[in-house]
Amino acid sequence: MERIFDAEILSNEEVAEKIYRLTVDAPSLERNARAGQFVQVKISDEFTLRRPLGIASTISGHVKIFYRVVGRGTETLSTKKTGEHLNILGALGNGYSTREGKVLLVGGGMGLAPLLLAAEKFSADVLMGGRNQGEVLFWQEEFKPHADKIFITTDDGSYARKGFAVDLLPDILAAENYSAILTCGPEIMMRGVAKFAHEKNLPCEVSFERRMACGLGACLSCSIDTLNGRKKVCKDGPIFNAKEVFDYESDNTKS
Amino acid sequence: MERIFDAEILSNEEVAEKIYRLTVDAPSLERNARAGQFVQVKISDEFTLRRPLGIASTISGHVKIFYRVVGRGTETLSTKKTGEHLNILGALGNGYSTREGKVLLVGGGMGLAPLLLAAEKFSADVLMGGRNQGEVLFWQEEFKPHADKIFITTDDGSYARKGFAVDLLPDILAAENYSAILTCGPEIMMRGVAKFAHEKNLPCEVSFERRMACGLGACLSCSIDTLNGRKKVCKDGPIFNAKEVFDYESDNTKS
Amino acid sequence: MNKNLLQTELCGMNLPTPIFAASGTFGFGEEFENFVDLKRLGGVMVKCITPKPRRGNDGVRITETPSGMLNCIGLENPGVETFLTKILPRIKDKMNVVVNVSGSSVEDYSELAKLLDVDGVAAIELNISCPNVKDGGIIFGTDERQAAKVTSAAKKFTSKPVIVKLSPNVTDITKIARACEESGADCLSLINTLMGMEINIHTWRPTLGNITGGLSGGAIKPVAVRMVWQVAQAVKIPIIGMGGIRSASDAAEFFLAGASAVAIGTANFSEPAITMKIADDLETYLQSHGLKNIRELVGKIMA
Amino acid sequence: MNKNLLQTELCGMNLPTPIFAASGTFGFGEEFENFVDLKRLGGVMVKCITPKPRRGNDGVRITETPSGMLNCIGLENPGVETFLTKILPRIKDKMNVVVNVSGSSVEDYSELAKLLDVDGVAAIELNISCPNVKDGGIIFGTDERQAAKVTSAAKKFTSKPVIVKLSPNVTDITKIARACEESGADCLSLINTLMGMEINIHTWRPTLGNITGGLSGGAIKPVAVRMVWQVAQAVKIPIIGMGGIRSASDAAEFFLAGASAVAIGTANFSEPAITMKIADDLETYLQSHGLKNIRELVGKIMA
Ligand SMILES: Cc1cc2nc3c(=O)[nH]c(=O)nc-3n(C[C@H](O)[C@H](O)[C@H](O)COP(=O)(O)OP(=O)(O)OC[C@H]3O[C@@H](n4cnc5c(N)ncnc54)[C@H](O)[C@@H]3O)c2cc1C
Ligand SMILES: Cc1cc2nc3c(=O)[nH]c(=O)nc-3n(C[C@H](O)[C@H](O)[C@H](O)COP(=O)(O)OP(=O)(O)OC[C@H]3O[C@@H](n4cnc5c(N)ncnc54)[C@H](O)[C@@H]3O)c2cc1C
Ligand SMILES: Cc1cc2nc3c(=O)[nH]c(=O)nc-3n(C[C@H](O)[C@H](O)[C@H](O)COP(=O)(O)O)c2cc1C
Ligand SMILES: Cc1cc2nc3c(=O)[nH]c(=O)nc-3n(C[C@H](O)[C@H](O)[C@H](O)COP(=O)(O)O)c2cc1C
Ligand code: FES
Ligand code: FES
Repeated sequence: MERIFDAEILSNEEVAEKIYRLTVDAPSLERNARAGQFVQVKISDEFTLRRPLGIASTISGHVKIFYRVVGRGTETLSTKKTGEHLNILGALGNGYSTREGKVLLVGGGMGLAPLLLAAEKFSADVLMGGRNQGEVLFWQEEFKPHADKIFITTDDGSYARKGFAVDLLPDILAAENYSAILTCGPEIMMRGVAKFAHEKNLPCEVSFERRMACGLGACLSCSIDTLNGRKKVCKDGPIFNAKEVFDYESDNTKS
Repeated sequence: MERIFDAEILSNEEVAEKIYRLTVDAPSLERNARAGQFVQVKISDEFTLRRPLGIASTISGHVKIFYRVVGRGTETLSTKKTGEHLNILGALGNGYSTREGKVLLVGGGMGLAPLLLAAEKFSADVLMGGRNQGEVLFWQEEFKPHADKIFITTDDGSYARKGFAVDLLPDILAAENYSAILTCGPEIMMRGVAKFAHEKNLPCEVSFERRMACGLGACLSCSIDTLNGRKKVCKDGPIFNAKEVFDYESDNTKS
Repeated sequence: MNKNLLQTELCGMNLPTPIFAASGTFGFGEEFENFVDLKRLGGVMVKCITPKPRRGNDGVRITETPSGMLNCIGLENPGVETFLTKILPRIKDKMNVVVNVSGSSVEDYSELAKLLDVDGVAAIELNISCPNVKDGGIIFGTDERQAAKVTSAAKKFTSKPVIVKLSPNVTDITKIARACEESGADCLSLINTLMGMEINIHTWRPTLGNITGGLSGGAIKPVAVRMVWQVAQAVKIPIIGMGGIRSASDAAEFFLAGASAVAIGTANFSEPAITMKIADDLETYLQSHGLKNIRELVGKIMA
Repeated sequence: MNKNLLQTELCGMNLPTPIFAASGTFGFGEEFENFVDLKRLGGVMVKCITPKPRRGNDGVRITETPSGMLNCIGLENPGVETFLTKILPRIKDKMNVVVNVSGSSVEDYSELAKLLDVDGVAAIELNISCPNVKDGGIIFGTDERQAAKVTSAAKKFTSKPVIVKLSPNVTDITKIARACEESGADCLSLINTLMGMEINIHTWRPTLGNITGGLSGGAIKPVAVRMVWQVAQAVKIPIIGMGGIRSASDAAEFFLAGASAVAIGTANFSEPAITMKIADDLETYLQSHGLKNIRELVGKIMA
């Protein structure tokens, strides 16, 4: 259930250029959070809105969040120190459906954050893409204890296979049987992943990102079109069945 | 000359209820600041305006400021920690005139701040008034090394003489010869002081307080009427000759 | 503690507190059930309802600005029919429901007033001030004759109190206010958002899908207080004040300026329980001033 | 670094940068000499000058608001005669002097225009939008016929470029803008302050001596950008954009929206050297977008 609470910051460190790992003490999230859910973080009184960030790990009640500094909010967040408190609203959203068997996680960039929690909770392989070596190395470390196989691509080829994550999909899907694909990252990537899943008749869940004000389904900042009508990313999502949001015939996002 | 600079906070501690002593490392102010001048402190980016605060001491370049927490600005200032930096604009305003001989400093409440610097710079006795024991004790300690005699009143009689500072003035002025009276505090107190000075034919300088935006004489937020026309408290003041701003005939402030 | 400090009356409605949730910021109320005792609110102004369903604006719908935000949701809603059949039955016993409505013609407003004249609706709020859709009522809100027409039209078809929500994007808000009063409005609510805009300096495009949007939040509070004060001097009907309220102190300014009740909008986003905190703190404030009821504060500015 | 990135032209004036200091926030320029290279500014709009000296409003004149401030200075100034004899000679070689003027009648504006048609005055800015004094021009700024009259009157008596400064407290700013253009205005500047108010909840009195005041600072930026964009589409004469600019990014929004130059007001108070920083950062921004001159940015919004 969604709650508002103060959580102590256990650490807040830069793990790659402009990418931070924030760890807060939030035991209630360990009990209640599902992979794919997110929290709304209050940066400070100076900001009118909270900032939505995915829950990436909840082991021992130490909740990890990974964020990229992109604007004033995340910039200010990156200056917070161990011992300070952070006001958190969560867990929000629906989360990935629980799956039997092994799932394949496909993530790009910061999209890997919610997939890390999926790796903790499900039996999973992970296919990850990043811009360069710096942006995948720390993810590899994070996923190691939780994922079976880890496949990696970098856009610039500075580490592992050069190319996009989707490029590896055919081979991976040919080699192993998965019960589903869970993906999170740029929409163009997720659409590519969903298409392969569709062809293989595999269930596929995708994670959407929209600007959010309330995070509670009240303000309609985050509405998207789906096959089942208008949906709120914050409340009905952020996880959607790929078929509900991607139109394979026209190759267009519904939203 | 007025400058903008960052100064390291050496300490920021509560010395009485809601009253803080802030010490910053600002050697340039030791060389340049006159008693009665003030600085405009930048609280944080969140605030549209700086906050004007008197310079209370400059010994060894350790500049002391005393402030009372009254609103959001001073509240936020009180949370600043040793080692952080504070952006300062100053020294601003004219300051008390330099005097030969011994002067009498008469201050009430936070008005004692600029008088402390006057005590450091001139030969002086001080007459101080405060609401209660807590609000005068720390001032007594601060003035001890710099003032000759210290006379004290408290509104509630919890320390030294019960009453207002002005009540002691006749006796003090009868007992000693001063070259001038410098006063800072509530306008009603300063008017009382100025009246006695006028009767004794003593030069008297008073310190005015008005809300300020620029602190540089540009915005006219702080204009007052004086015998010599409109004046800006931030630039032409905050120190004025009592005769310029108080009308003894009508017993009214000009402003 | 005197439990009745905040209890008040507005256009015949008995209110536990004079604190409403502003339209568009509180969904249909249920979304805040985990954080707010909905029965303690004066009422919930639900998201704007139009005659037909609307999907709202495309593209980015919100962006943060200094001490505020811009939105261009654009009146997305399921339409009055679905509201009446699916939503109202679910929420009507949980809170005082004030239905915020918007139309593209005078007839739309009378039709909506008529359809909503049903059990479970506490009052109707005519949104004649949405700056985010071309036909969203803003033309009714910026012209006193149009405002008068819409008000009369709605009044004719409903027995419910009619609240008219005024736009701040006008030269003289008191003119519109008086026109609404003369046409039978039971109450005025103000202010809706100020029209604003942001440009993305990297893409050279407007941030918002709708190009312009409505500015709300702390940034607009001084404008809102001024307008409430002006309107309070111009009309006799009660006023629900809103615009940037984030605390009981902010709310107290509106009461002093002449508002009989207040509504909280944008502040619900960062603090979902803020309405309850404002109620608590207002009680403390009233007591510290020796007041027995919030009504003793209304319009008491000494100016 | 290309030194001419920011060099531009406005109504026949050659400007080192398109960055002005806004009237009322920069005194007569001299006050900022220690922090600003005055020659690098497009110009300084000096504090408003009226026919006779004025002492301004009594009581508290400013208060801080969320991301902004209210002021009710009320046009305190020494009058045009003292300005011409004592002040102008002192400042005219130090900066481009734009004289902001305000009057209580159409004749006042023609008289001021005539008196100021002297060496050392680069341009005249007609303040028809001061919300803080009853006779401070606001009635000229909220009615297009009055705005037109004042503009023509001033134009007739001066050879200097005439800039008309518009009020944001109107229903449709483009109407006023077009009226000024048709009456011969060489340039428009916008926005002046939004009318606002604050109430002291302890004393129950308005914070400001004048009850209401003008809202400026970051809070109003979205409204200002919107109005500049609207006016830019409505007129052909150049626009000086202002309202809440605190950084080069903010300034870039105004250029993209259609302003040929910008003015910095409230931001000078917390950062006296901000105009210089904005100039530096704008140069960097232009270079990063491969632009050779600021003019290539003006009005380039893709909307
Ligand atoms: C459900 C969800 C989960 C997310 N999880 C993560 C995560 O785990 N790690 C991570 O790095 N980022 C995540 N994001 C994106 C993150 O919310 C934004 O990067 C962040 O809000 C930017 O804030 P800012 O103040 O730094 O940027 P600014 O650009 O200054 O923000 C201005 C406004 O735009 C919004 N905004 C800006 N970029 C985005 C964006 N990409 N998505 C949504 N809103 C945006 C902000 O919330 C704010 O309201 C997530 C977004 C959503 C919706
Ligand atoms: C020249 C000068 C020297 C000063 N020196 C001292 C000092 O040494 N110690 C000290 O404790 N105080 C001093 N003050 C008063 C101090 O500036 C205010 O208490 C402080 O600005 C309050 O800020 P705030 O944000 O906490 O209060 P708020 O009430 O939230 O401030 C709102 C606005 O009002 C202004 N303001 C509020 N109270 C005052 C006031 N009494 N005088 C001027 N502006 C005010 C603030 O600057 C701000 O712009 C001085 C004032 C002046 C003009
Ligand atoms: C996201 C959002 C959606 C809104 N939708 C509506 C609406 O549908 N109808 C309406 O009358 N006002 C709407 N408003 C305006 C608010 O009800 C309120 O008048 C305004 O935001 C000012 O109050 P605030 O500053 O407390 O938010 C909306 C405001 C926001 C921020
Ligand atoms: C203290 C103060 C005094 C002002 N005085 C004048 C004035 O005399 N004439 C005028 O045209 N505008 C005056 N203005 C308005 C500014 O020039 C500017 O239009 C407005 O503040 C918006 O810009 P900003 O947000 O950058 O301050 C004044 C503004 C402030 C804050
Ligand atoms: S963020 Fe408010 S409805 Fe989704
Ligand atoms: S504070 Fe600006 S003139 Fe004094």
